[in-house]
Amino acid sequence: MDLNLSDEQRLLRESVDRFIAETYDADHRRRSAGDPLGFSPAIWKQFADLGWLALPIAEEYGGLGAGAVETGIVMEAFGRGLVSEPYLSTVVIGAGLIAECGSEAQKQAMLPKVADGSLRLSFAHSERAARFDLAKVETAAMKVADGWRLDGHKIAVIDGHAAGQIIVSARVASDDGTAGKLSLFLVPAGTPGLTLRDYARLGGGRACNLDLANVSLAADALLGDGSDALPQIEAVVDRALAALGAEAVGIMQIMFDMTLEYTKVRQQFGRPLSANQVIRHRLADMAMHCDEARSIALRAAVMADAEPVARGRAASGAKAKIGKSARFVAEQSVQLHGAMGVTEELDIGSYFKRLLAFDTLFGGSAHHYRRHAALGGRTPPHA
Amino acid sequence: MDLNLSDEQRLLRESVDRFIAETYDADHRRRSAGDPLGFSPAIWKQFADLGWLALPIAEEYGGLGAGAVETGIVMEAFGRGLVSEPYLSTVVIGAGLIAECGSEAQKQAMLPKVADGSLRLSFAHSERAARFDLAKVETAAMKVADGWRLDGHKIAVIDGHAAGQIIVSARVASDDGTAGKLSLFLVPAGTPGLTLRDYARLGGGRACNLDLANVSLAADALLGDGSDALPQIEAVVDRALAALGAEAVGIMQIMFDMTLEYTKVRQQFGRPLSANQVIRHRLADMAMHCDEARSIALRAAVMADAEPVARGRAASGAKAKIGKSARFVAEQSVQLHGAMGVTEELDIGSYFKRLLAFDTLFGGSAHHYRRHAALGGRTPPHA
Amino acid sequence: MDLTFSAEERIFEQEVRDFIAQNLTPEMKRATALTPSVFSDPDIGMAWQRALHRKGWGAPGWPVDAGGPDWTPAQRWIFEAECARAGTPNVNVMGVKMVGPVIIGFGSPEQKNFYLPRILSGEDYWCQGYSEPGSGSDLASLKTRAVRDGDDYVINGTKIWTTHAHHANRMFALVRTNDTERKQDGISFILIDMKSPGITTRPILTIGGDHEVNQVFFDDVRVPVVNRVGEEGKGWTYGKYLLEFERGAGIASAKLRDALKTVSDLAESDATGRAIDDSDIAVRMSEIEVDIDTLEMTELRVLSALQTGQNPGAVSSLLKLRVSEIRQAVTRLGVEVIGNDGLYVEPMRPLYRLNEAPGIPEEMLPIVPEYLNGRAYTIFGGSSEIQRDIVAKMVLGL
Amino acid sequence: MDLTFSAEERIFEQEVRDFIAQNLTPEMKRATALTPSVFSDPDIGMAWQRALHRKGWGAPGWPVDAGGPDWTPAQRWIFEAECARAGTPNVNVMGVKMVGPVIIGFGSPEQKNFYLPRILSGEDYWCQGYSEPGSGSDLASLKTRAVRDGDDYVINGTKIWTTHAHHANRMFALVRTNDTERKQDGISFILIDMKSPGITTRPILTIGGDHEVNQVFFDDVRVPVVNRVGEEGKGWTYGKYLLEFERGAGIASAKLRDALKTVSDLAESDATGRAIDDSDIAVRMSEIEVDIDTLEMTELRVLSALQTGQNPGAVSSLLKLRVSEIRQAVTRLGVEVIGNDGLYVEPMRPLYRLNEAPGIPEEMLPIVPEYLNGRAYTIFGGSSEIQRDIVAKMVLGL
Repeated sequence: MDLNLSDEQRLLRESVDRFIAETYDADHRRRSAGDPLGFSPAIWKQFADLGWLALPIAEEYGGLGAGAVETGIVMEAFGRGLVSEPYLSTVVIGAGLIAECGSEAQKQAMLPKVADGSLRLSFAHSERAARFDLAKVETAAMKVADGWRLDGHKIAVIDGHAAGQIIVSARVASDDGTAGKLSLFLVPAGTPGLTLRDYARLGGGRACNLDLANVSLAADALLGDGSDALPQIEAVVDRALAALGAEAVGIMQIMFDMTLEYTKVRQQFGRPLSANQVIRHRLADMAMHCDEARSIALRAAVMADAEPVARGRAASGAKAKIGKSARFVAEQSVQLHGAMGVTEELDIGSYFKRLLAFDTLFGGSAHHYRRHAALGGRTPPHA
Repeated sequence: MDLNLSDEQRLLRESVDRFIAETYDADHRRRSAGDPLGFSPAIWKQFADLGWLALPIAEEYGGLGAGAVETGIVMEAFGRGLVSEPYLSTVVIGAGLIAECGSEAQKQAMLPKVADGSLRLSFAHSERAARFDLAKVETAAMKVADGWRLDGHKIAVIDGHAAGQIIVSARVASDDGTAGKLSLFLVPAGTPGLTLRDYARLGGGRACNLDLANVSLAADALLGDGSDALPQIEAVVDRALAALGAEAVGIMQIMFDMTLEYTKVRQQFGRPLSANQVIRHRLADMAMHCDEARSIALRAAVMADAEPVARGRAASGAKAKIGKSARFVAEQSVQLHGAMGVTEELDIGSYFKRLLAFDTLFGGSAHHYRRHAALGGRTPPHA
Repeated sequence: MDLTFSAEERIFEQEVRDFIAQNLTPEMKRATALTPSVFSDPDIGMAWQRALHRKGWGAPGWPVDAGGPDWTPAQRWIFEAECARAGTPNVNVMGVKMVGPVIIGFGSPEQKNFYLPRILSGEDYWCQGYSEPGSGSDLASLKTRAVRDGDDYVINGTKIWTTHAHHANRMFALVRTNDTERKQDGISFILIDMKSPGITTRPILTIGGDHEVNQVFFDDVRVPVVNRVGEEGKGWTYGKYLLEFERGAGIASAKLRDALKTVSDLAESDATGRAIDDSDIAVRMSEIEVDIDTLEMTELRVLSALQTGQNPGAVSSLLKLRVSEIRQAVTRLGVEVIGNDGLYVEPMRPLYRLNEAPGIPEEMLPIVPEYLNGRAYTIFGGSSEIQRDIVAKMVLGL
Repeated sequence: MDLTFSAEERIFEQEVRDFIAQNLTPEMKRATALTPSVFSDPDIGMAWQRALHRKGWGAPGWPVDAGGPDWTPAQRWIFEAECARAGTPNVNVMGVKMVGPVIIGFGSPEQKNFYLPRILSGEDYWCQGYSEPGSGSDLASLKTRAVRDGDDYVINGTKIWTTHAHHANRMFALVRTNDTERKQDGISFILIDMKSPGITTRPILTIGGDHEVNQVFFDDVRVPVVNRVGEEGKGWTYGKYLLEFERGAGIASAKLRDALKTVSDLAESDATGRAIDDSDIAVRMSEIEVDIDTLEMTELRVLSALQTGQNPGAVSSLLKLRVSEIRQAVTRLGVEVIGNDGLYVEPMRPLYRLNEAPGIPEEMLPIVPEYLNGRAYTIFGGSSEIQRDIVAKMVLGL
């Protein structure tokens, strides 16, 4: 039992903290907000050089073989910097899906490229009618003579515009007409029939809606052997939840720090805001929420490779709890910044939007408390 | 559109307020807490003399033909006095069920006796496995040659020990073995096979568990014509919810008043508690909750005779909302009274328990918000 | 005691409905629905003001001799409720509900004759110059200074959070005309032509991406002394009167019900994958609906008291707090209802004039900006913290 | 970074389990489960203390030379977790965890030799004399006075909220020995034999109907001066030391998990009509479980820091607040789980010695009293309001 950082983890933290502090200031964010790409390829290259893109990839594929705790260290700092580079999409989710589902050849072909920064990935899974039900996919894949044909609509495809390969989930039509297995397909950017509608994403970065109309793919576009991919998707999304939780912790902490400082400096009625007992207690509660979020995010990371029920409960528990805590810290940070908090003039507004996006991604607190209960055998999953 | 009290209503309020102020002091409560009867027959007689037992009973049966607003006026004052006389059981629920379901002969026989104080009633409906589902009844009624036979177990029968007649709900076994209709039976106190296990009730008064083992009843024990009584039970329970809401408002208001006064008087660290901004804001919130509870309780009363969906949504909305508000006011009243609040030495503890019992009766906030949603067509009732 | 309206009131209700049916165009309705702010753009809002004025309903709260329609409290209720249900635009409240009553109460005959008709007709569009950078909820600390020079005041300083200053041709402002021991005593209430030389306006984008508020700078701006309302140094009193004028006239439940219906309709649509089938969302919808029912009953209790000439008392002071909280709850539920589509950001404004179809169903567009902008409900006009201080002091006597 | 224990620690864990299996009788377990209070009655608690003492585990937190078992932080964690899981009685914390450390830190050699073995063996049962009527969270305002008379102090005054004063043979108390400018400076820490003439005890029933606390009156009670711990006028310092001693050693998550399991078992039983099938109850169960997971992680973070000699820092100061809130949430959920059966009041105590079967399933009996008594969690030992004041000042530097 030891929750102290190892020496390597401490070094990683110092390195990423330093990089973020030096690179991601408000000026950088303002520049990249207007950028149609939404992130900087030069910085992506630096990530590669610093080894961060290789972190969770197995050593045999050019990675460093690190785990969710290390990903969390990186993501927490990324939260503080409001980093918009497609790290989660590419390294945590994309590479994660390939590692979980891919054939040996696919892993060999792609994972080293992720690690060296030459391949970015995106996961196209959500559909409007599915809300946050990972099993609900209507996009259809049909086996054809020379490969596959995909048809369907995806929404909220994070970083889709920046990806060399988009991993698209689809139901493989079964011979007897029943709903088929959930499978994953590698769809190269620019494939005919693939239409991206790109947009600015709440809280920074970009996302897109994706139409697949008669998209033809080669036979080896299927990721893995064609067995149902839902368990692997759940495993990877659980790791994404842990990573997002760490990112949220970074944001919460900096919002709290900024708010604490602001209430000490800002004068009203002849004394600092922080002289008000109501505000002092609110800040105490915010500090508590930040600390709780830190604990439960760490738990999700430490449990990221546990058996599916324990892993899923830890991940959903963390998403749900951090969602609640983040909402409190974010809303109170804006509230205590007063009118300036509800403008685009201060960073606090940017952080606020990023936490709102966090709460939305993969479903909010209610959804994940329900999953936590269902995985614990307490209620039917549909309730 | 007029929510002002009429002159008659104002007079009623003054009369019941005065009576409560003069009769129900802490001494009275301490005496009656040790009393195995749990209420005073002499006071019951006074209720009759003052006309309160006749209030909602139709004029043709010796009543005054008043409505839920008048009942609410009485119940609010009763809440302030922590009245333990079986008013809700007898006048609101018991007489209500007879008025809704009874034959002309049954109404003639019983309602005047309720109005003159010579008959007290109780409703035995809840069963342990049913929780708060009004439709879930396993107690069985079998038609036999000379009448009926009842078997089953009831819990939380409010004021059962004080009733001349207990109205027992049961399923009438149908000939084809399917679950039969829900019916109501009049079971006189002391009927062989009827066992009462009497106990002190949380927050004052008494209740009992009730075993029916081979209880034989005459043919005219069936209330009404044997059609399914669920709609009538729901109507009467909705009126009970409105009445309970008014009672809760009375309790919340007095708890708030006592707490406001206490925080002004009680000194800590050299100044009154009420000098603390956190406590001032808490009191402001308590005041708001009291006022909101008052509004929504009034709405349930005004809607008590509306069509079933509107009536049910108003009643469940009020129960749910007042449940939340009452919990806040009750818990904060105890909190702000400090250590003395968590003893049996102050009235605040007695009021606290009564509000806890209020929250339990007929189901808590979650149950009633769900019913509100379901009646609005929003979710299946079982969700 | 009952909740139904009288026969006369029902006739009036029908008149309001007929008026709305004849005057509310589909464009106005759509523009209102697609405005993620409580303030309609002037092209929409003032078109509606002109229609109201033609009917004689340009200023429901004003006395008859100033051009008001002489409605009972119940009539005002019915009017507001029907407008909310139909989704009519908001008019220039800074004119009709704010500066208008102050001019009526304290203005000179010349001011009344000049300004009031122009408010009614929609010829003038007003903004409010109260807050300053650094003043926050401590309004009396304001520093914008008006120095007497002959028949003019010369104004220097800056105002902030000035809603629609970029649309307005007039501003009413609180300015410091004297340094007094009690800060409140040196403040005057002044009417400013926004075209005066020396006024510049800087836009401030809200967190939801809307241009609604501004910072306004005054650089040796000359305003005739006759543009001062009432006495010099009494501006604080007039400002407070304005708040009291609004008191008891608050009818927020109808708008909230309409806002909740928008969210509820979305939740029941396939566009959100029928979010309503999520029991959490269904139950929270009920929670908010009951909160609105509660608010409505409180408003009706106040209205009943007003109808019979009683003082509604403390209860109305508690309403602002709840109204802002319920508004925020509605907007928050909206965000959860639209799920992943809430990640979509539409930077263009106004939303009702987009050149191409957006990436999400149109009716979802205002949802996230409304939530974001709505964080201001508990800040502007005296933060909720200040409101609770006031309730403790004024209502509870602490 | 991992959550698993080492091989040695797992061997220790097994030793604890074996010990519990051999020494925790079914009667002790049942009595503990049926005690709606955090304090076990002495007949149960002291039987367990004696068993622990036989094993050398009578005072886990004490140094070895005082009779402690010399455990690492991880071993203490494992011990507390296993005890919570098994449902062992609580021992006399006022002895083992409160006065014991003060005597160890500041007592005379004679005091150590006399008192410490009697605490370990369970021969002495202690109560704490801190609060007074009117003092509340402002402890330093205490008025009970000890006046020097030869070799004795003569004590007059009264203490309140004295847990188990009716069971205890000894009390440690803060008394005023001097009137000083700074109230804290005139306070001394004194050990009182409860059989001394002049002491009377008045029971105070808690809101849940339990006799747990008392008011204790002192009427010319003579206490030898040698019973004072440390210096005269330094009592406040020793009292604060006691709080710091406890800091970082808090292991509450295991007990909370056990308490939640009790509620969860009830919710899954037919006795509650399977309350767990109510989605609201299932989800709230998960919310609380995650809160406990969170707390456990925080405790383990503190433990990890302590293991490597680091200062856990601010984090432990936040724990009391959350622990008391989570406890209250568990007891509240319990009340909702048992539904209508929560209306049943059982006035007799102790619940594990009822003469006849109660009207509701036995395991439900403590549920409502636990909720009621549990309102004190946010009051006793410094109210949550005071705790937040302290966090703001000490942790946030405000």
